Amino acid sequence: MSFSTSFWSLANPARFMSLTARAVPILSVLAGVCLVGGLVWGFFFTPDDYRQGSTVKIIYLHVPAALMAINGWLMMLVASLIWLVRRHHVSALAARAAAPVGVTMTLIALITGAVWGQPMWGTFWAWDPRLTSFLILFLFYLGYMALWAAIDDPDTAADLTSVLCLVGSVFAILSRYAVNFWNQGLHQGASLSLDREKNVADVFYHPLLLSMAGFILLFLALVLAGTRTEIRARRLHALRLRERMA
Amino acid sequence: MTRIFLRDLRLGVRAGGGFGLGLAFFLIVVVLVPFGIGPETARLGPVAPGILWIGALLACLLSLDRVFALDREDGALDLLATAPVPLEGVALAKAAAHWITTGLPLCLAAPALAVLLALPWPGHLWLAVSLLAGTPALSLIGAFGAALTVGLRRGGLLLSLLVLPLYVPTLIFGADVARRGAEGLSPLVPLALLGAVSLGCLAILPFATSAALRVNLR
Amino acid sequence: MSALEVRDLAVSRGGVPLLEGLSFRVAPGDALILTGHNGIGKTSLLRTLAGLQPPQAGRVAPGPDRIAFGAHSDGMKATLSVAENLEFWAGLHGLRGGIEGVLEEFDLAPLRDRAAQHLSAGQRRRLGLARMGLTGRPVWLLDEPTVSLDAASVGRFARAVERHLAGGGMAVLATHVDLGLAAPRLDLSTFRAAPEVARGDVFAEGAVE
Amino acid sequence: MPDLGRYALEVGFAYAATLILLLTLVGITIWRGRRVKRALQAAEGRRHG
Repeated sequence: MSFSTSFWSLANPARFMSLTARAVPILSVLAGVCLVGGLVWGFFFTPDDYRQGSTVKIIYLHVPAALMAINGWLMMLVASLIWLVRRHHVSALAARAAAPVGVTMTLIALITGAVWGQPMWGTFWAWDPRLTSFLILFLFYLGYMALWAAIDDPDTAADLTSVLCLVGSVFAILSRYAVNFWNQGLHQGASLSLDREKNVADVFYHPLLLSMAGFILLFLALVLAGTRTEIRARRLHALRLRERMA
Repeated sequence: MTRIFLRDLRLGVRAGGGFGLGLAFFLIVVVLVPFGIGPETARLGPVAPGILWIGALLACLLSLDRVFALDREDGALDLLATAPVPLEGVALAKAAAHWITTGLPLCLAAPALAVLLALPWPGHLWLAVSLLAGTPALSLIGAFGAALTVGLRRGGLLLSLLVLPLYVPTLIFGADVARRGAEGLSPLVPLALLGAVSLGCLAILPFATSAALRVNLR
Repeated sequence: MSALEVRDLAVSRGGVPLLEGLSFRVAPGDALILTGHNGIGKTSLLRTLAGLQPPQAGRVAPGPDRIAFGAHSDGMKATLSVAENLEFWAGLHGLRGGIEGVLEEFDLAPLRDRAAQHLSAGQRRRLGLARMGLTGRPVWLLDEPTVSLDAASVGRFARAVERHLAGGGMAVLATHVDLGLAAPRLDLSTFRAAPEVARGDVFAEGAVE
Repeated sequence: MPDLGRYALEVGFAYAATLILLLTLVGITIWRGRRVKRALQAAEGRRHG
């Protein structure tokens, strides 16, 4: 009850601004600590893998970025649904703010994946199903952001991008299966799973967890900060429209 | 609904309707490909299914921005929205008309053009079948993209950016049907998946399209 | 046939309130002429009445299925003939009687096989109006119907509207031109929403922080 | 510095690229946030002042 009331009270822009004013700096500091801690630990104080050599260190970037690339889209999907069903403006603006963060995460996952692929597969780019899926996800992000940018009226833009996000999600999942069908793949699926028992030794696992926490916190901080900016921009838009009217 | 469909067909084949443009574009793409990759049959044959599918897909894309934009410009879209027909039906009828004027001619022309690209024999048949099963999905997805961008003055480029990623599954399954057909393998599995994509698009996209149209009319 | 009733309507465009507290009634056989300077919200009001955009407040009766909307642009296809254009809309509205009556009524019979792109501006306007007749709907909403018409065409247009009214129809016209119709005028500028009014946009209500 | 062996270039590049991208994202977020905040303050000032 108390969670649900406090969650939906975020739908009021002024309430959202006052509730998140303190959260952004706290999250930013936590994100910085976790990120620096996880990456320094991973980069300097973990041994090389006997098979992959030092390239195993890329795991601390690639896996968390890939995780947040997908979670970013999921967050956009949920926020779009909330906007379409309950018409909370903050939700639509949060979806808009998540897109640039998500697209950066996707790009990081792609670049680190390609660099990792070079020593592993002998080529920078392989049309591996997972990598290909991320490339498609990248294109979805670009289309979504371009649609936001192209439409003047903010509510129209929110409606249309939400519909695109819904339809895009269905097609993103479909593409994932289609791509799997199309090429069985080189990716060692196992080494990327979070199932610690099987694949990732403890020495790699703990810094990876810390780095993941850092990416998650960074994502939250950036999305909240971005949403605050979008709310201000939206208020600015409303004020300017009325100035023009008067 | 049938009336909208028939009217769009009639508009499509009248002067200035753009009928045949997609087909001509498809022909040119197919003619240009050997200049790019060389004339040897051994080299053209393996890539022919993919090239033909991509050519058909781009030819489809070419005429998409007309689907709703023309009706929006002359006010017909407002009148259709106030007429006693569901907007979902309007969306479906327009996608169907787009398919008849663009997709169907491509299906019929593709086996003939496949000869130019040295597609091995049984591939011609499967290419036509795969296009027949897949181009409805292209038209339905395209109509959705056209509905999203109908309010924008220069929406053409954005339309491509939105629609092309959505075309990925259709392209993968469609080209795979044609490829397996050409290699003498059974193409039934990708064909079933391709049909499922088209039917799924038929089931959900008219609703998304009409939702987007309604927002843009507001 | 019931009257057109508008109660406490608030109209906005793109989140900006234009009109508010608007109420009027048009009885069968009557017309109403909306006046007001450009940008006051005449078109937005008509689109709201037609059900194309939701009202910010208030209600409109009857529903959009009794209302025919005639915008600046008439939705007629340039490459189709007059008869083809009209037959399409007649069929869409489920009118069985055929288009002959309407062709006669609007002096379009001699032009029936001419493509719409070869019509003069006046003929084109009559074509758009003939479509209104085909909808079989009692309430006509007309947005600047006499733009680009000469005096003779304006007269013919006014007579067509009068015939519709004589048959128990209703009409709401947004226009600057005196049509010679015996109809009350409604000056929309008295219903202009104050820019400070925040209705329709939560972000205009108050500072966000 | 840890010895990265024969993959030093690849690993270094991955870390460098990621850090540059993240810092750019953070920078753009802060820059745009400040710009919009200033513009809004100016607009609110015009409204009340």
